[in-house]
Amino acid sequence: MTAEEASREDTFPKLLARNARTRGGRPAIRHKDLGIWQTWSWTEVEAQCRALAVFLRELGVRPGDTIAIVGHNRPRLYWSMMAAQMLGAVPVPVYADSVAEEMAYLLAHAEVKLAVAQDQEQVDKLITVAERVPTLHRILYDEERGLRNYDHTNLKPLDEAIASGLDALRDDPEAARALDESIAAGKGADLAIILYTSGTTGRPKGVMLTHDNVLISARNGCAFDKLDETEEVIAYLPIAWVGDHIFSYAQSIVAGFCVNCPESPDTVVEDRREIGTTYAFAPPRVYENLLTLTMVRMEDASAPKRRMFAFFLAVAKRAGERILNGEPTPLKDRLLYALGEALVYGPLKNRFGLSRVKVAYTAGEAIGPEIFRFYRSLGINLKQLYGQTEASVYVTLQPDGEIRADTVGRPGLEVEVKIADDGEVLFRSPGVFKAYYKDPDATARTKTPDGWVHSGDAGFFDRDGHLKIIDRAKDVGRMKDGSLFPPKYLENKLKFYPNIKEAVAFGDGRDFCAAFINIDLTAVGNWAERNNVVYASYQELAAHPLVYDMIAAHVDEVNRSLAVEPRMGGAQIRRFLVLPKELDADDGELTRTQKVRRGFIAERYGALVDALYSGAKEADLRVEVTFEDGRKGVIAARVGIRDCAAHPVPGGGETLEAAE
Amino acid sequence: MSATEAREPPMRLTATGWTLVALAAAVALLVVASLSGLIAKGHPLDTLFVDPFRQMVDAPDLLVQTIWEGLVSGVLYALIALGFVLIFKASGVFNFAQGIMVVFAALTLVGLHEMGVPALLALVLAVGVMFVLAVGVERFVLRPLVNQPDIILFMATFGITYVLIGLGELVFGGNPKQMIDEQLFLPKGAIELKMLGGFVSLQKIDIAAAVIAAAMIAALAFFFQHTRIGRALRAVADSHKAALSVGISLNQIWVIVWFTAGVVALVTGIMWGARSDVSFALSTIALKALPVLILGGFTSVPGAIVGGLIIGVGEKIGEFYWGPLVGGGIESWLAYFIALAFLLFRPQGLFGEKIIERI
Amino acid sequence: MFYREAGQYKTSYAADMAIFPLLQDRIGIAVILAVLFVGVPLFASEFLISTVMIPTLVFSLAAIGLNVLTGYTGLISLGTGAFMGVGAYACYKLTTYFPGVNIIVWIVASGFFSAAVGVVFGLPSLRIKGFYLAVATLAAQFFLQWCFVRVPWLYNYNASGAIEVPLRTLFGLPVTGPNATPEARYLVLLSIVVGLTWFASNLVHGRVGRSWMAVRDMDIAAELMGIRLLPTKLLAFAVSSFYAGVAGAAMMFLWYGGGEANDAFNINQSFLILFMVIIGGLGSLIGSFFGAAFISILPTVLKFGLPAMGVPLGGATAEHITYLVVGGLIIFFLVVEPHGLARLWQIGKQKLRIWPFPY
Amino acid sequence: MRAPGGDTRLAPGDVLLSVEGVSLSFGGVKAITDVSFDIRKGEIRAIIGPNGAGKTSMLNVINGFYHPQQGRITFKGATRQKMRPSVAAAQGIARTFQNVALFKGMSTLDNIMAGRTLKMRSPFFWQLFRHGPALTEEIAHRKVVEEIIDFLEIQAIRKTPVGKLPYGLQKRVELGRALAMQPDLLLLDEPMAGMNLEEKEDMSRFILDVNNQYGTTIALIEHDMGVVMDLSDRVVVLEYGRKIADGAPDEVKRNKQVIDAYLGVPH
Repeated sequence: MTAEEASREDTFPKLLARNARTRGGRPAIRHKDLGIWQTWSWTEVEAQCRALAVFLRELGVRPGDTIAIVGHNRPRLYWSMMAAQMLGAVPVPVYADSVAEEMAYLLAHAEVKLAVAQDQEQVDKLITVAERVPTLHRILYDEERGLRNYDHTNLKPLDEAIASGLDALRDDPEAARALDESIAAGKGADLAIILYTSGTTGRPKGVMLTHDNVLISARNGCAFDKLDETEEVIAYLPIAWVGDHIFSYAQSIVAGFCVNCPESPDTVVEDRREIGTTYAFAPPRVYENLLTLTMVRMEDASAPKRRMFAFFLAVAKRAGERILNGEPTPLKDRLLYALGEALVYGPLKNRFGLSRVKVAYTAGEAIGPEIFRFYRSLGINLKQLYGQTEASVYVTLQPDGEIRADTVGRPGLEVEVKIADDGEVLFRSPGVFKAYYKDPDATARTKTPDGWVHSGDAGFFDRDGHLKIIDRAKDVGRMKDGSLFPPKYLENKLKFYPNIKEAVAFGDGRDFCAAFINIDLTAVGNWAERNNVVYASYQELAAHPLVYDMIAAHVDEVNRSLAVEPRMGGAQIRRFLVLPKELDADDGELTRTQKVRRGFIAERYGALVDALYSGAKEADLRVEVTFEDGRKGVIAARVGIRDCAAHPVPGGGETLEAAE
Repeated sequence: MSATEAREPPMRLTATGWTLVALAAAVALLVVASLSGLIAKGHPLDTLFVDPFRQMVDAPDLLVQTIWEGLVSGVLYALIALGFVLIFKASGVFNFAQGIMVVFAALTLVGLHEMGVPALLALVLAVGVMFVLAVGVERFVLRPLVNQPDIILFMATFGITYVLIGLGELVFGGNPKQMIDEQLFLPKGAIELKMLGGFVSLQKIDIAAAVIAAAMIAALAFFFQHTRIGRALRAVADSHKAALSVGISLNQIWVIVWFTAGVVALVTGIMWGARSDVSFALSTIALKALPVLILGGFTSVPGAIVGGLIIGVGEKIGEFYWGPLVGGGIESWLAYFIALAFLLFRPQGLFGEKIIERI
Repeated sequence: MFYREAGQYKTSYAADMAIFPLLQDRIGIAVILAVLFVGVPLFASEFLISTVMIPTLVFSLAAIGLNVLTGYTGLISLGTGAFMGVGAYACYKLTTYFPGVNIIVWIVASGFFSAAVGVVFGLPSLRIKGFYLAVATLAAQFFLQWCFVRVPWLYNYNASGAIEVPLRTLFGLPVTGPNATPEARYLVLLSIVVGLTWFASNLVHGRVGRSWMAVRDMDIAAELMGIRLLPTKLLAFAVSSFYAGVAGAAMMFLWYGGGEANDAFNINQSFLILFMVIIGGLGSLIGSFFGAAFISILPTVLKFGLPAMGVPLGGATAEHITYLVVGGLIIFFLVVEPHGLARLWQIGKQKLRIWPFPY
Repeated sequence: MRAPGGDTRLAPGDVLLSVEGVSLSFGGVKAITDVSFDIRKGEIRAIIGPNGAGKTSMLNVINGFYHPQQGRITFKGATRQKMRPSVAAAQGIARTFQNVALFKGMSTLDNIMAGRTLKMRSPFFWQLFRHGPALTEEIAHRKVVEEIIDFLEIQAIRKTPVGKLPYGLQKRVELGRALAMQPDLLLLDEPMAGMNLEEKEDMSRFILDVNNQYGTTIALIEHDMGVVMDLSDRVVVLEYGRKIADGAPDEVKRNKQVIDAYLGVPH
């Protein structure tokens, strides 16, 4: 990227214009709608966005105004973001599944003037929270279904809006000129978007990102993986999440590649297969589920097929990664691998819809080494990155050929990273956010005057300068004996086992570590079938002694691995129990991005925690739950507790010191 | 059977009525025309529509003779149709093999006798073979194919046909055989009746056939009305559950039904074999039973009998009086056209019960 | 296993509704066509071509025809053989009267004649259903068969009563008559079959096919949705008979090269075709080909198989055993896979698509 | 998908269909005896009554499947004593069935496409080639059908053979097939029979949406009184083939005869 290019197209509207000029005919965005992939070229997209912008302008949207965007990934919602940016206004994407309460707070805090909603569901939510958001006076919607009979004084379908915008552009050259001016007026330093982070604690904070922030990070990201206009990505992650904003919006516009919106959330896998994405992103959870599903299915395959499958997976484990990394590999393995590609890997990738993947990323949480290696050994270039909303995603990522399961790679282009004395990771980059919206204190706490940002994560650089994250800095506690207690680290180690869906570790200020376990119904249920364990409900299955035995085995392995790791030996899990219910975002036990809210859980299940440390063999639990249809109910259960042996710790810890 | 049927009685009646009226009118017209000499002798219309009737009037003895012939072959048709109806009622199977079973049964009987088995013992053995056949069919065809679409079962009976032909010829040889009538004490020769200024000759065997057929039908009727199994069979025709409640397994019922049909086939085979000779050429004639079925309805025993007689008489008369006009041999299809004609007015057959279509 | 669906997305309904939406399938078809059009004529022996390929193609055509009627519209017909005959004779007459016109034109055109006849015999389907209709179609079978024998005009008063296929050429090459090479006849036939198959698949995938299947699956619902039953059924009869007719003509002119038509188009032929359709799979075009191939290869297999089993070739016993085996196979197939070979094919394909997963 | 253009002369509230003194019997057995009522354009009209009250027979009479011995039926101003079902369909009467009557051998898509048959005109010749008019027509109607699929939220089962679908979804597909005819009058025969609570709620929502999105007039038979009371504008009650009450839901609910005849009888 040359300097003057940057200065010429320093905002997304300008980049869009460039795309329309230079690659106007190429597909910009597709949407599986009415059974086929409706496609819009860059020229068409620009026309649509301009029209919408003109309409918004007539509505009185002015530079600096905030516009809420609520719904799943839909072309028109992305266009609304662009239209807003064309006017110098600031889009504020909102999680489609956020409940009215969260939405009310967020919209009020962001003082949105206008909201763009996907469908009736979102419109209804907006209407219910409307009186708590004094500034909100207009709602536009994408899908008309069911809204026909609503009072349309403050309500308008997007297609009408765009249509009237098009008319305006056609009839009134003034409108076009005004729009061009406001686009030209945009500068890189202008605010591009406000993304609210679903903080694990407290109210969400609005991260303000400028065009420069997003644009430069996006451009660096593309440069890092040599992404070009031929890529295909599938946009299925929440639009309010920085990942989606970079991968499905910013980078698409920067590199000029095509974004594909799935037909509905439950057809994503199918749609991904149809499109065959070349540039993929997914949180570890997605890859885990995919792998679990694969293994579960193969369990039911015929014996010879199972053996064949296992054999070639072994080959892949042996040779796959070496071949992918271009390391020398014995000819025999290469041949076997080629055969495996035809018989297993190829078809698998096809089923996953990852056949054409050039690079796939996982981030947000640590991914299980086995899972990670599995995908790489199939020849899928899966990599990890470490990022944050505050950094416009990129902090560190793994360069091709330097892939490790347990690290998150080197600092990205133009990114500086350093480790504070307390182990916290700090970074500085062009992508670093401007400030938290209307929250100077928080900003001050997070961002130093000279631009360093406290990531809030604890970690260290290993010998080859790869960053390794162990946990949230504030969560890394100390036990009575003073040894480190990194709960997330433990939980991830546990979650690497397909049978374990979630884990919550305790131990801060205690004598020893203990954990809640959440079994994975798919995996364990299937295991139960094969070992003809009969159960009537999740609760019954979770309480089954055989299940406990199985989990105990997993925990023991974790302990063994902990024993040999630097400064982790003390954190071995001595007691655990299996929760009778699945941790659920609707009960506030998980965040919207499916991270466990440890503190909340600790008090919600206080009785169990006490039991863990009182040495009791079992404990009673009564807890209220929310069912999918919103009804409330109560789960009552007697939960058993197991003890686990600790493994001897060889005197260690050199690695860590060596790195610092 | 058909929706139209159920929901517009008025229309059907009018339609039928009108057609009949039209026919009557046409006939009357022709008669009048010909008598009044409007249509000369030899005029196509005359030869086609008037002359045959004139012949009937002129030579009533021939007419009676023809009708008798018709009745006799009608009885045989009826017997085949009967076996078919039994099976269709109880197992819903369109048993294409019924015709072949007739030949196969006869062939077994004669064949065994040729091998030196005394006639009566051969008869018993033949019955036994039909039982084995019934069991085999139930075990290897019906049981595996239970709950399959009708057409599949139909094709299966087509398969059975092939097997029986192959088996029969393999064991007893393919060449035509003489029925062992006197060994079975079946009468020979004919009775000459002098009537209507002519002679009508009745083959004794034919009379016997009629009598035996009547006897067998009576026996069957008794079997169905007054025996537990018979009632079970009737029940199964209505609903399989009902049958089970009587305490007989479906499989047993199938065996019994196919066995009964087999016995009927044997008797038919004997009668028929006594009139012509025993070979698989008969099987094509056995197809004549099918129009009888449309006429009588697949599920009605009386229908099969009456239908058989109508078809028998109808085609004999047709062949005798009209056949020559078109070069003869019309027996091969006339039966079907007679049946079709009836069908257009009663889609469910003469005795088939009317079904009200529900949705 | 070979399927790589990732990246095969449809951006238009035309693409989404294509008969072969998957690239791999299109490749497969292309290969098959290449083999049939180039590979077979170049490398296959005359024996293979004339005893396997040509019969298979002819039967496929007839089977497709019957499948339209029975598989797609749910109307059982036992008259296919006769409709084939109509085609054969029509073609014979046409080429006798207009020797100048290319024979291929007449082979195809003769389909229209049998279509017309088919419609006439389809009329009863308004009032009668199921096996009643099946038996009704026997009327067509026997009546037409009778005509083939009794109307000498049809076979140009040949003493033999047979069709004598004249020499006809295409681009100077003889394609019919004694000195037409198997290759030539095969290629002509193949082109006709490919063309007609394409038409058939277009029909069944469009409005017409949907109304046929609607009538088949739930005629009342279909009627209440405005699908008029009689026209729909008659169209099915017409199309079906058209294919049968062309098949018949092709059979006479490109395969038999003349002969005693009456045998070729008798009731057994009708049953044989019905059997192909069922073995192949009701309501599946590809199934029609499987069924046809199976039936035309079977005799050859037995011809070489039986001696292997120690049965003297040609002897009567061989013929009887053939009957036995065929009958047995019919039943066996129905028991193993009532939905026919097409279903097996479908399952296999699905397995390949989801490979390595079992489901 | 636009509202059916079928009949512009009638304004909402006008009588769309009226049944006058209709009696129907099958060989002596009386199914319906002298029943009269009317259906107004744009309303949801419920027909309720104990089992065997002749509700389904009534629908069958309305769409010409049964032909009453006495009585007249006036639809969109045209009076007729009896007509063929296909004609009724052509005039804009669509219908779903008590026990789903889908085309089992066909996919969801094809089932709904079949609902468009009446509106498809392209000549047979082009059907042979699946090009030109045939293809354009096919595509045009596919669009309409996709709108319906979208409307009923059955995208995921678009290409599944309906035989494989759970009962609730089958009912939905059947509704879709009826909608594809863009009828002026939609007859629903127990649309929620055998559904669980959730499915019933969905179905009710769809029925209401159909009614106010496309302004389709709906006559429905339903046993679940709750549903009937929520959905319908007016209710007619049959018992043993006779009409015993007719009016707004709550007045019908209060009607003594009805309470004895229907609500009294447990189902």
